[in-house]
Amino acid sequence: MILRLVERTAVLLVSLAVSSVLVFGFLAVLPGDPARVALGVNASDEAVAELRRQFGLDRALTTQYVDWLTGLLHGDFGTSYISKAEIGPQITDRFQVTLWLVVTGMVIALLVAAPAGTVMAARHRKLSGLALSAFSQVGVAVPAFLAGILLIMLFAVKLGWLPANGWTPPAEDPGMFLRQLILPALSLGLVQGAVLTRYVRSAVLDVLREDYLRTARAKGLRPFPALWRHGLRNAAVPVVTVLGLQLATLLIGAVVVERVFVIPGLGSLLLDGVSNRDLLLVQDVVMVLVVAVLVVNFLVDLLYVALDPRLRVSR
Amino acid sequence: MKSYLSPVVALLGSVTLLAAAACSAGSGSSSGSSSPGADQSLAIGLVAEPASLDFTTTDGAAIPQALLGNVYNGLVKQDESGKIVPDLAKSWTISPDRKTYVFTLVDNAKFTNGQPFTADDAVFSIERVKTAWTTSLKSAMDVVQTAKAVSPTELQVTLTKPSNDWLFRMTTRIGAMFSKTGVDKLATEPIGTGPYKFGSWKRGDSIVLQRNDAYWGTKPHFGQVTLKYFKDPTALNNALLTGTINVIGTVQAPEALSQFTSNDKYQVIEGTTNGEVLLSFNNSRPVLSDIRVRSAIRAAIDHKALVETCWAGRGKLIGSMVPPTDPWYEDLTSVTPYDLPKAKSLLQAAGATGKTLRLRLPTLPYATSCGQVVKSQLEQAGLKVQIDQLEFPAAWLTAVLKNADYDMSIIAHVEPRDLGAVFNAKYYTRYDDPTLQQALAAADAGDEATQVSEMKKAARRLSEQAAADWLFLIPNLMVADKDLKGLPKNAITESLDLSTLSR
Amino acid sequence: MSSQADRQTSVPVDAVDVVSPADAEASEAAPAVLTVRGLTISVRDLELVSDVDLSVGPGERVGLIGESGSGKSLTALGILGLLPEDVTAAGSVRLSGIDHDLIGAGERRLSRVRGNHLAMVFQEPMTALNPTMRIADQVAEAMLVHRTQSNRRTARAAAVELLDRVQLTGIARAYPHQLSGGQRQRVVLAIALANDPALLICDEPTTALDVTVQAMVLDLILRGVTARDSALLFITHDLAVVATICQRVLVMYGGRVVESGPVREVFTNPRHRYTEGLLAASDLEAADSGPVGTSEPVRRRLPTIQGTVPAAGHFPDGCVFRTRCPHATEVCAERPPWTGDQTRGFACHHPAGADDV
Amino acid sequence: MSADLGPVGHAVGGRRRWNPSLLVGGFIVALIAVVALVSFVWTPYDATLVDPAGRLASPSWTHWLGTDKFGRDILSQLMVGSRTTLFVGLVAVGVAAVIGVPLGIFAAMTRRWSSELVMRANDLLLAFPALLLAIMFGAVFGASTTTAMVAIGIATIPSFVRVIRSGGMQVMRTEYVLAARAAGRRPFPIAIRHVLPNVVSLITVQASVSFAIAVLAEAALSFLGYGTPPPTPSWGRMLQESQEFLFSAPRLAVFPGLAIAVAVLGFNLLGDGLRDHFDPKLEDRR
Amino acid sequence: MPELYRLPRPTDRPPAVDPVIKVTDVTRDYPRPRTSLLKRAEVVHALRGVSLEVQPGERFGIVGESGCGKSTLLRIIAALDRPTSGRVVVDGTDITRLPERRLRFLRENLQLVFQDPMSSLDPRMRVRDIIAEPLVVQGHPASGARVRELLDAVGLSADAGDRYPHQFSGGQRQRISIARALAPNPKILVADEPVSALDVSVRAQVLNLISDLVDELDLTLVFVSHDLSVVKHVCDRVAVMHAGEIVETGTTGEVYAAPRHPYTRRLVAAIPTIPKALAGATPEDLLTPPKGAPR
Repeated sequence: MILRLVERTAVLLVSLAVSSVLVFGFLAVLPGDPARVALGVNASDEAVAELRRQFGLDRALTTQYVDWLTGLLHGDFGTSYISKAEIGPQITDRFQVTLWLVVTGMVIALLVAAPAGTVMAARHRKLSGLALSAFSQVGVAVPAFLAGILLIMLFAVKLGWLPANGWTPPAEDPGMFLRQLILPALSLGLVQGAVLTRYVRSAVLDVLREDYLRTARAKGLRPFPALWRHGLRNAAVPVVTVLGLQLATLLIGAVVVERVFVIPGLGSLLLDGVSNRDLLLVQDVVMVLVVAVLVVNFLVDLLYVALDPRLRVSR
Repeated sequence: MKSYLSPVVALLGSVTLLAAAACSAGSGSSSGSSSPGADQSLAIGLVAEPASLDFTTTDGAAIPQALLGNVYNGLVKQDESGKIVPDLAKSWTISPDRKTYVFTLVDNAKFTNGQPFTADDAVFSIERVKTAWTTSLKSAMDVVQTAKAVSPTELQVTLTKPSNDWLFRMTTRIGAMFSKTGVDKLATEPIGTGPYKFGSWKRGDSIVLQRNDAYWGTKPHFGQVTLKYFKDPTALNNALLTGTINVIGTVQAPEALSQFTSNDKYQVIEGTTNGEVLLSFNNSRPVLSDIRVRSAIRAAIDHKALVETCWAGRGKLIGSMVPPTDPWYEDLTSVTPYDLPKAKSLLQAAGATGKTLRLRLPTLPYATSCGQVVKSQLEQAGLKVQIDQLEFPAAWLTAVLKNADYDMSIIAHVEPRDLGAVFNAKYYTRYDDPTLQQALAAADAGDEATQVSEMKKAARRLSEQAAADWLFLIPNLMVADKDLKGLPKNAITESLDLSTLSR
Repeated sequence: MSSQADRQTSVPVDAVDVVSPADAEASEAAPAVLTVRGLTISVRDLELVSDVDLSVGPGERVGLIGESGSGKSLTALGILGLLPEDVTAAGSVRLSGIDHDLIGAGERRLSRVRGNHLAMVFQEPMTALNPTMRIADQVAEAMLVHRTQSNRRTARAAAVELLDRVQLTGIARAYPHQLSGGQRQRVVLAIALANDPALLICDEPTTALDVTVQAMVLDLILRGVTARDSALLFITHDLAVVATICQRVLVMYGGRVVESGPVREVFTNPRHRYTEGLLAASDLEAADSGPVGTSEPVRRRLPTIQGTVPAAGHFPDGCVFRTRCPHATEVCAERPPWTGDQTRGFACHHPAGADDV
Repeated sequence: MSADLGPVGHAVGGRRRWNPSLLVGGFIVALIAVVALVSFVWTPYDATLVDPAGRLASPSWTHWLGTDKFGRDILSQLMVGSRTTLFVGLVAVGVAAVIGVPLGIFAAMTRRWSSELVMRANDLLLAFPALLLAIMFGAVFGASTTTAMVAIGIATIPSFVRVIRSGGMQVMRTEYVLAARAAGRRPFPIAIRHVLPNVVSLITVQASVSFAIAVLAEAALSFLGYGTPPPTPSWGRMLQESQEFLFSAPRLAVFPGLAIAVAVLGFNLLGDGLRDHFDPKLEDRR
Repeated sequence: MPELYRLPRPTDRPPAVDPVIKVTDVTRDYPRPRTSLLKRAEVVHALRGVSLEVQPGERFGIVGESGCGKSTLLRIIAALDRPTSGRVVVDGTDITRLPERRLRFLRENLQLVFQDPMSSLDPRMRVRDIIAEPLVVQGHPASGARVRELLDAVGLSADAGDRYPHQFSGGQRQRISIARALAPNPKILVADEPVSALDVSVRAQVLNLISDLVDELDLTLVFVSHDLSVVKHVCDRVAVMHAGEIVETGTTGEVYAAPRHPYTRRLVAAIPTIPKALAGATPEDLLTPPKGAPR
């Protein structure tokens, strides 16, 4: 158990180190000079060189890398080349926003998927199961932003129940926060829920075929209690994997929904950074995303152990 | 050399200009209620968010749009008709040799850090352009030889040579007045003398401006104005429809206007801007160095159909690089009217039929739209057009603007009075024309009448030489709550003046 | 054969094992614990088990033998009402003390019977237990479901005791993966016996186990049912195991019962040609009676049944064995009638022993 | 001694039924392919021809699905757009399969650190989701359908590697591989002759599902402006361009939206159908 | 039983009584995944010093229960796994340290038949390709005639070559496996639980087939099984394995009739048979080995 933790942590650390090199290296080849973008194209070469010196872009790549990484380790994300603002607080703000959105979306997805997928599996040959199945297929096929646009048209523009877009931090105005959260979280949650439903279905189907479920039935448990008591935890293992992957993908994937709902999340920060060639900002955001994904994977890994006692001790 | 405006700025500004909502109404024309609504607030939806708040080191039109005229004042400003009118300078005189300007300053202006505004601050601000500014715009100040404070309310500026353009440039951000003691944190805490003071900035979302209760002029109606930024035009429309904002500073999806025109809760305002949408040519390319080819392209484009298709028919057709708000405006659309047979024969004569031209478009809505129409129309005349898209700003700036690696492009040049800046041999148009340069030089140095006549000459020359094709002038399209007053019809300056707005 | 005849005379160690005709009649007279009549199991239009009759008396141990595809496991699942989806059962399955037919009964009523009056041990011990639940909890659950223990604590105590009874001590808090196959099968047995069922059905409970472990599990099964006076229906393909543990045996082939009778009688004097062939093919000893160390090839040849077992549902009509039977004639295209009675009979047109007599 | 052959269809996989998912999915995918092929030789109109006079026409006999704001025929655009959709899927799946399948098989066949290394690198790649890679690639190489799809393809590699590896490991545990080794087969021929053919079904399923994901990703990227540039017709861009007409001409969004949904549905159904078709677990058991 | 045509062999078996397989003190350890940071990784001793000799033409049985190491031993003999220590000499050549490319003689002379009729044949290959595979690999001409001949030898009709494995029953598949093993004309046939997964009625057929082929082709047979009665039926000599060690070796008759090692005694006692049962043996009797010293 402890060994696994240590081993996983080691893997996490190595992965982080490698990905930091990858991210830095990739962005080092990004064409477009941030100094020139900031100054304009007709700026003199001396001015550009001076700005490059100020940004520290004239130093050797390894020095830049080491400085960047040292900064990150101390929680110092540096100062944006373009806006001259500290990057750290921006990322913290944006990350919170995205996290709210993504986590709420995933909770909705799970609330949709767990019962729907289970029913689909348990009744996979019956009409109700097939109908749900068809419904989820359609859900999977709808791009999230399209779902968002449709939700806005219906609930915001036509019915006027909820705001069409915008974001208010929860601390500022909890009521507004919730009202503004509902539609974007729904459009993420419904689409991801449809995807997740299919995984829940196949996980439950697999469990339904397991011998131990037959043992449970032979004990006298009725089908649903048998599935509930014996199937769910076992079905959770593959579902948790998918959940982790989805969570990771959504951290950046939410950018589309962020765009539709004008939410200042991490994804839009990245897009802004890219189009402004705000190299350091892009580097930081990408790194934060990668770290987040790796940490999610790490947690998922630990969750397996909680779910599956077979992983706790090696025989 | 002449101190022409940096075209880069113009280009960067093009996105933002579409967002420019208001222009100065002039100091004399105070509008709206004189009893400020203490707690009233207003939210304006705009498109491009500033990358920083410091326009002395960062390019882009979004910063002056938000701050100039609101947080910062200049000595002079432009009114809606394009006339230069007083701001922090109550009046000014020009010496007969047109080289020395003496400004009389207001005596009751104060910076938001509490310091009074004096001629020393003006000198500091003017000299700081030369020393501390890093953007290429600073060259507009090169013509200044000295600036000195004659008294706390009297400023004297001496130029190295006569220049009509200098005073005009003083209406732009170059002329913004800073406090000697308040320039440490320009990027995050701007300090000026304007009717509003900087409140807060939620990056990626909005900028909040608070009424400056110590303002020296007429105090604005709204206690707080929020500038909210929307990347997506549809989201911007939805925000107004659902009451999140009160004004759409610029309509980016003109086709969607119908939902507001048909609704009596809203007013739609349509006027003009400085934004000439150019189908620019690389005049140094073999095919395009032939005037017959350039004229053929102009003749092959049905401008009326084009603006109908790509900007919902809104936008004025202009035949040269002058918007109607400039004193030397003339309608030159008849110089090369739409004439497909003529275009074909011109291309035949030049031997250019079947040639392929690269149309490199920035990733901007109007460019994407118009590009497809241009391609289709030119191909009917016998040219082949290959479209590729370059990410705006970074990729497009490097490839097209800096390296002139293109045949044709489409971009809105939104700087005021940018004719000379855009059409010269060094710029991406690679347009080398001594005749034009002569006319421009004469216009800058002469008196007002000379300036007008020489500029007219220059504009006609450009049109006849087909140095580019002017697709249309971007309209100033705004939508606002019905009861909102003080919205400008035209948007021809860099700033979005919020002080005139009221309910 | 002669050696077997000799052994018949030896005195049985366990009196329970001796089934005289009188005993058989007696158990027939008493109301049977399980009565299956005309059980037919089919998937869509394919009949996998046809018209099976079978009954198990109180405390009786009945074996059901057959090779793969014979339908023996389906028969067990059919009795329990745990057939896979798409597989349907018809006929009648009655359990003494239950006032309704198990076939066609709803889940609610069936679940009251399962694990309570009727329990089952499956073939594959490695997968029969929930990998994420502690052993004792899985045993205790069987009692909690039927409320034979009032609360979790007493149920767990009872579970520990049950586990002791199958010689598993100190593993109550273990997870299944920590146990060997034999240990797991004993856990499954403990679950099955938790509520003292009237009938225990074992479906190939020792097939996946090593022979030494098999001996132990068989012993525990036998002790378990004897102590509770439960009836046992033991399903296997292993003739020797059936012979060791059961009193009566039914031979299945192609989804039908082809022969039934007391173990000794069927195994010493098979009537159906299939039973005969099966016994011959599995009797390695008999073929091995030559002197030790001889390398005479004949010594190693076994009597065989020709051909292969057809796929389930693809047996011929008439006599299901006729395609492999050396004695088959045209008359075998008709389904052979059942000869004999409920406890001793066969279905064959050309029974073995008929010529000998 | 003799042993005659038993009836055909004895064991698992003897005969496989066509399931409805496979039929419907296959039909949709085939339809898209046919439409794409037809569009090379015939469309009702030139899909990129701008006709200002005929803009925003409602569906009629001349324009079955109407025209867009440029007066371009929507049906023609949809037809040509199907090419983009197929191109998108083929590039993304192609990249992922060409790299992922050999890596997966390699990881399945080697047991030492090299396999471990592949899997760790694979996990690391998971940290770069498709959209992130596409944005990064778009920034470096310029936004185009190809760069976006290569990015999506690369992001899809891990799922291929994982699936193929686990399938490959199952094959490696079989006794026929042991028999082949005992006969003297070397690793590479074993990979080609035994492992690859036995994971083909997994590859097909994964490809089909990845195809659907790629189509969705292209739509999302087009929405963000990192997808297919004009004037190449693409369903994603049609949808993006239709936004300002949501109130005045919703059909402009409906048709490409439907096309995307149907295509994704088709590929997903095909994937599901193939999985059921190949999965022995779903075969009826006795 | 049809005649099986034998390929001419370059060198025939030497007349000397050198063992054809000689296993000397072979051990095989597998490292377990570490369970603790402090303790060193545990090691599973799958084989602990196994030695045995198989004489040419002999039928040698290895019997043991699951996990006793018999499959590991077999793989090591077939050079599909490497011992941790010890030596394996096959046909006079030490194979323990030979690289794969120098094992050609072993691949030609030693062939395997496996337990699982489902997994032992590649489902994507036609039967004729399966049977021809060893020939192709070893560069022999894989003629259709040879395949037909092999099919005939194992009692399958010639048209079976065109079909796929799933179209056959378990017993038939085992015949195909045997045909494949015989293809390169090996001297040694190693059978790993070849009948454990078969129905009783089919088991007899396959056992007969193996027996006949071994006699007819003059093969050395190594037969691994958990079932002592089957081994006793097929083999002359048997080694009993338990926990990675050989606990007893002897002729099958001796070991079966008079087991000496306590484990063997337990094993023999636990085997249920019909005669024992009819004689009244209960499961309890199966658990209790006869007391007293071996005769």
